[in-house]
Amino acid sequence: MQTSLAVRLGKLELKNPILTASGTFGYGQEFDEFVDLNRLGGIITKSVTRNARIGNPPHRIVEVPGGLLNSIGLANVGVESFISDKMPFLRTLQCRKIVNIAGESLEEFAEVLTKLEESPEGIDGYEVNLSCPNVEEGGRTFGKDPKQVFLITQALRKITDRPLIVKLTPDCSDIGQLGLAAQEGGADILSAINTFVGMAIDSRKRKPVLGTVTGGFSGPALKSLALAKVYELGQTVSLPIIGIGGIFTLTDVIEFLLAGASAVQIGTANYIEPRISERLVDQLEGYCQENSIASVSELVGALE
Amino acid sequence: MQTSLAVRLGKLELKNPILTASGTFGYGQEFDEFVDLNRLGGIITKSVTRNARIGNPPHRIVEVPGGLLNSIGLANVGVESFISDKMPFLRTLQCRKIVNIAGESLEEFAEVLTKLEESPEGIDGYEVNLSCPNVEEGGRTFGKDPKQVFLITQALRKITDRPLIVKLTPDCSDIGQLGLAAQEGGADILSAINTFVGMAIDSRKRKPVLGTVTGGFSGPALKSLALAKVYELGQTVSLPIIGIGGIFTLTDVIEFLLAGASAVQIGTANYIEPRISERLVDQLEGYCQENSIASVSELVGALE
Amino acid sequence: MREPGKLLCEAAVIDIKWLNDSYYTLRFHSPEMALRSSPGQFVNLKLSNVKDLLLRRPMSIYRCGKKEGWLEFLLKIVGRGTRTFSHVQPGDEFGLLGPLGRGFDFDDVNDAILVVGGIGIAPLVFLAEEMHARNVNVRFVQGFVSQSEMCCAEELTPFVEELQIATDDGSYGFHGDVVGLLRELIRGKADLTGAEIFACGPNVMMRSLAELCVQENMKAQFSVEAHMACGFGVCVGCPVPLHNRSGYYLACTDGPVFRLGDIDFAD
Amino acid sequence: MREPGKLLCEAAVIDIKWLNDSYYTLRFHSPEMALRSSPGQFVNLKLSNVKDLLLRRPMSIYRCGKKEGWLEFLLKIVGRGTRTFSHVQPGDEFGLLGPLGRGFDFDDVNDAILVVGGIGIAPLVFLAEEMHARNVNVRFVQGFVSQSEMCCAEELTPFVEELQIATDDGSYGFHGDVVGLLRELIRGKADLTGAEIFACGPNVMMRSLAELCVQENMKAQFSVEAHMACGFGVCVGCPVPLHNRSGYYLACTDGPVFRLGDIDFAD
Ligand SMILES: Cc1cc2nc3c(=O)[nH]c(=O)nc-3n(C[C@H](O)[C@H](O)[C@H](O)COP(=O)(O)OP(=O)(O)OC[C@H]3O[C@@H](n4cnc5c(N)ncnc54)[C@H](O)[C@@H]3O)c2cc1C
Ligand SMILES: Cc1cc2nc3c(=O)[nH]c(=O)nc-3n(C[C@H](O)[C@H](O)[C@H](O)COP(=O)(O)OP(=O)(O)OC[C@H]3O[C@@H](n4cnc5c(N)ncnc54)[C@H](O)[C@@H]3O)c2cc1C
Ligand SMILES: Cc1cc2nc3c(=O)[nH]c(=O)nc-3n(C[C@H](O)[C@H](O)[C@H](O)COP(=O)(O)O)c2cc1C
Ligand SMILES: Cc1cc2nc3c(=O)[nH]c(=O)nc-3n(C[C@H](O)[C@H](O)[C@H](O)COP(=O)(O)O)c2cc1C
Ligand code: FES
Ligand code: FES
Repeated sequence: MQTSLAVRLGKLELKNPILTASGTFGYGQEFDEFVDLNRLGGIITKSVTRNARIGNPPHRIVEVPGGLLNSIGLANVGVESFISDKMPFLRTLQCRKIVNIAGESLEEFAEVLTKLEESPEGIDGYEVNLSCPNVEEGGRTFGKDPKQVFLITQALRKITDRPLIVKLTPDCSDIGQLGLAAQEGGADILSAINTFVGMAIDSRKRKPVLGTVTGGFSGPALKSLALAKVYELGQTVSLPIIGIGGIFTLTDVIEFLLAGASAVQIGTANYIEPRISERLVDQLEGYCQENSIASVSELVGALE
Repeated sequence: MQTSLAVRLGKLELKNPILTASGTFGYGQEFDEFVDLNRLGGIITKSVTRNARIGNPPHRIVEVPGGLLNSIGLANVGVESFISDKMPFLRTLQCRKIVNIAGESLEEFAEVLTKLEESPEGIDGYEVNLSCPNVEEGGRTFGKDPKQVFLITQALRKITDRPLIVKLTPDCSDIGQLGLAAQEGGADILSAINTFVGMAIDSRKRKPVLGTVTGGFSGPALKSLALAKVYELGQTVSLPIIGIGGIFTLTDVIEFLLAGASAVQIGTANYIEPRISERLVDQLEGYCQENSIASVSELVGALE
Repeated sequence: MREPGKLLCEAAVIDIKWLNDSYYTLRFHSPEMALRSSPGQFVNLKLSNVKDLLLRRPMSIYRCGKKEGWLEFLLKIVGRGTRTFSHVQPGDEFGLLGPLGRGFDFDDVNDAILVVGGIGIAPLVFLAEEMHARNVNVRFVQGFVSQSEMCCAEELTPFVEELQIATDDGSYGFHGDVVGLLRELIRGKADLTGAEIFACGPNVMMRSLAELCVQENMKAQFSVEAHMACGFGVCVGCPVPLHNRSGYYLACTDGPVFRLGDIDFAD
Repeated sequence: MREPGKLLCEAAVIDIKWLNDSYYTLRFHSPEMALRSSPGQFVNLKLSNVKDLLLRRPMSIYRCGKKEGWLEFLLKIVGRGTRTFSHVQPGDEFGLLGPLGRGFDFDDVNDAILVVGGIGIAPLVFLAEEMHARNVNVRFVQGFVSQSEMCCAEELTPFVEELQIATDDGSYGFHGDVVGLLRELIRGKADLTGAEIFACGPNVMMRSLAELCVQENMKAQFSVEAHMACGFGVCVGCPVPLHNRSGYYLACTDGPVFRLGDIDFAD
């Protein structure tokens, strides 16, 4: 039977609900040899900041039970190089290109967004990283405070008419309040979740493994925590939600849709199975056909 | 060489830092056939409430990547049966017996504690469960609010002179603030952490697996998240800390000590390896001997 | 029933056999555990050195060679654990915790009808054997989805008076479900309605069986399943609703075998 | 060096051999990967169907049968992954992603001294073989903790002019570390100080080797390690400090081989 994988998240239409998560898919080009990028619902870029950032000292990665910790520190080329060096490739793609932006102050967020808005076509929306656990001054503090979330969203809303996705941190008392703040600030979509703060210790050396002591936890064990956050958001806000956290299989994707996500992002899994995003598109299509689901959007929030 | 496993947490002295976590060790007696209970640093009982509670509807348990979710709902016999039926056995033990108390209101906490204080000897301290994620009215809301944490701790402090441990929830924006509130309220010790909220979905039935939709995540993957919380608390408060979360091995124990915990609690691991608590005491002793550590307390907070 | 204490030990697989595409048996050398086991009890299994299965998996005791010192389980592949367990080789070590729970009570039973659906057969083969040894009259009624799932007839024949089989798709024996078959069998037979029912199977089968027993005024015992974390009464994670829904039994220590009328199967 | 594109594929283990208590080799059938590989590159390995190892493990290409179509890795058991990998059987499938990274550059080299410590030998056996095939003069200096760790002498002899061994405990060859041995060897020999160094080993060895090369004014290339998540430049997780610490290279795409002076070994 015919089935449609298309989903609509407010003003953002996706040909299917499979996106790739910021920081795990580079600027797209790195996966060009593994994946037919045009088959994806969309690509979310590595976080872009005002200036290039060299990132945190080593180690930045360590595997821990159930996932991994990272402490990249938003290492990236900066918005100008992004526009000149990375956008040309992205512009050749037919899938949605979402630029993830980050900063250490409201001004930095606004400046990055303004620069991107001035650049030629090729951007289908923005994701605002209000939740990076690895940058002390920035995301970490803003992202947990509903008032800050509201103010930043409001400021950015004034700068762009393109779809504005606010990415929320799970390290908070009440993700519903953060979601409401973003909604009131004018966000079109929420994405949840970024990583939880975690820590690994080398007991022989008696030292933290990561150069920054703590880092962000991602991977398989994040799934059940993320599902709870997505579900809670769905009970609180009216905006569409993009679910993120520990997605590795088709079943994981369907669970997030059922929990209330209109689309999902694949993160850590891309490192281990570089072809996984495209494979999940195929599998989701097969699943809908086998189960006579005319439109994948029927699954969204379809928990009994 | 001679080594001492004894640790002192304010007024609570333990012959070794291995405790068993509330809800995972029953009232001690259930493990009598597996473990020489007197070898443990201490036992923390299942949470005790004013009245008996039948608990949540099934399912209450589901395995998820990296751990398990539970939604027990504080099922327990109630404080009076606890005193008449469970205390007599506990009283026969030489290890520390810590009673974990829970409630849906400040009054309930206070009443439970008062009843316990009136009972004959045999209690070495209390752990206040301000963090149960499975009881809507109770712990869930209090536990996240520093003001409530302060008020409850203060009220309970007036009722008892015995060591008062406040158990903190990780589902918060800033565990340091919660710890400070408990410290100001008069707590002797902090324990961290209880479970994170998680959710599992049966994608075939399109239903949440747990009867209460969400539950508490515990098990191996909790470790790195818990280490970060213990470390953060250690940077903020001056009270001794008991570390909890995903401890299965000697290395896990040592990591928590290094991160700043003066003692640890073994939780989920007891279900799978009922002898693990005693085995960890043995292994810790062997480790200290091999590494010429005169007192295990040298390890506490000994991160470079 | 009797609880002579549980064991926590390691034991090596001595045999693995496939009964059909998804059912297989694992046999362990574990003399002490075998001696202590009675029908309806279960053992909590853990594959040693496998880290990605966290909880032990509860498995009913399927057969038990008390003299020879072995214990056998019948598993059906349904998920991660039962799949991983199916890849083991003779010699591989498991952790065993058991025997756990309260089994079937047949001290005063003369006539028994054992009713099973699918993998529910696991605990009832041991029961049939022990009943036979104590001169109980055993009739056995099995239900399967289809002929390809059928198993255990050979193991059962020495112990049972009568063995009847239903398949949902009619590919073998009675066409329909096992409760339908039972209904046919006992219709108007006073000697049979005087028998006691011992059953294990999916919840929907147990519910309709319970209704039949109430109608026919037959006594019955059911072995039920619940999600478990510990298996020995500590986690309080395995509630089985009381008949009046005023509270819960624990499947692992009050059960897994319950009497008709004590518990509620609804939903 | 050259990057003719990476492959993502499955390959079966065709041989596993133990060289000592903790070193073993895994050989895979993977003709296409073998063809594309050059010395100093690595492959990211994942044991298919094993869920409790999350990340792929980077392993240098140890030997490579381009004609026969095999690829071999030399592993040392240090943690969960290398232990789990050591239990595989011929026929078991791995996921391979590679060849990754930039290898050694010896296009204009006539005389080379290869210096390794412990498991650092892994990438340099392939290098010795390829250098020999291109008529480079190869001297090989190995350091081990003790005689019991020694390995690969047999594999190396066809390709090297000279093979010298140091052990930390003096149980074989030169008593001391490998850099000490190298210092002895080159002392006053102008032909040797004209050679280029190619090295892999623990950080402390690399640091002291780097100092020696600066003193003696020798060129050198180092294969370094870093914690990696992806291995192909995406996670930005594998920083290697620039010589002046003003920023970082990525070990996986800028390296793992770097030239003396480009990076900083301090800490
Ligand atoms: C007392 C008792 C006796 C049993 N005897 C047998 C037997 O003899 N043979 C047999 O094949 N099976 C038996 N089971 C069922 C068996 O334990 C489950 O099939 C098994 O735990 C599921 O394991 P899995 O890893 O294959 O599936 P999972 O991947 O863990 O889950 C698959 C399904 O199993 C169920 N499940 C999930 N978590 C649990 C849990 N914690 N406890 C129980 N079920 C769960 C769910 O319905 C889920 O859909 C018994 C269960 C109980 C409680
Ligand atoms: C380019 C490259 C080439 C390598 N070549 C070889 C080789 O040929 N033979 C060989 O035996 N080893 C090689 N290694 C090292 C090998 O990848 C590590 O030993 C392995 O990842 C550790 O795996 P484990 O699961 O056994 O240990 P783990 O239990 O994961 O960790 C043990 C130790 O490994 C290190 N480690 C932890 N996480 C990582 C990570 N993400 N990446 C790298 N190291 C980590 C830490 O120092 C830790 O103490 C290479 C590493 C790199 C980066
Ligand atoms: C190495 C790494 C780098 C990341 N970098 C970013 C980033 O730059 N911006 C961002 O918003 N999220 C970043 N994330 C978070 C992911 O986008 C995602 O929210 C998180 O990893 C959870 O999903 P997962 O469990 O599928 O990986 C990063 C995650 C990892 C593992
Ligand atoms: C089934 C179950 C029941 C629990 N019941 C309680 C409880 O009654 N009171 C309490 O304070 N904590 C309770 N906990 C939380 C544990 O004490 C512990 O904080 C948590 O499980 C994390 O540790 P772990 O990862 O070692 O299990 C329970 C945990 C589980 C898994
Ligand atoms: S399984 Fe833990 S109480 Fe029954
Ligand atoms: S390992 Fe991911 S960028 Fe190097």
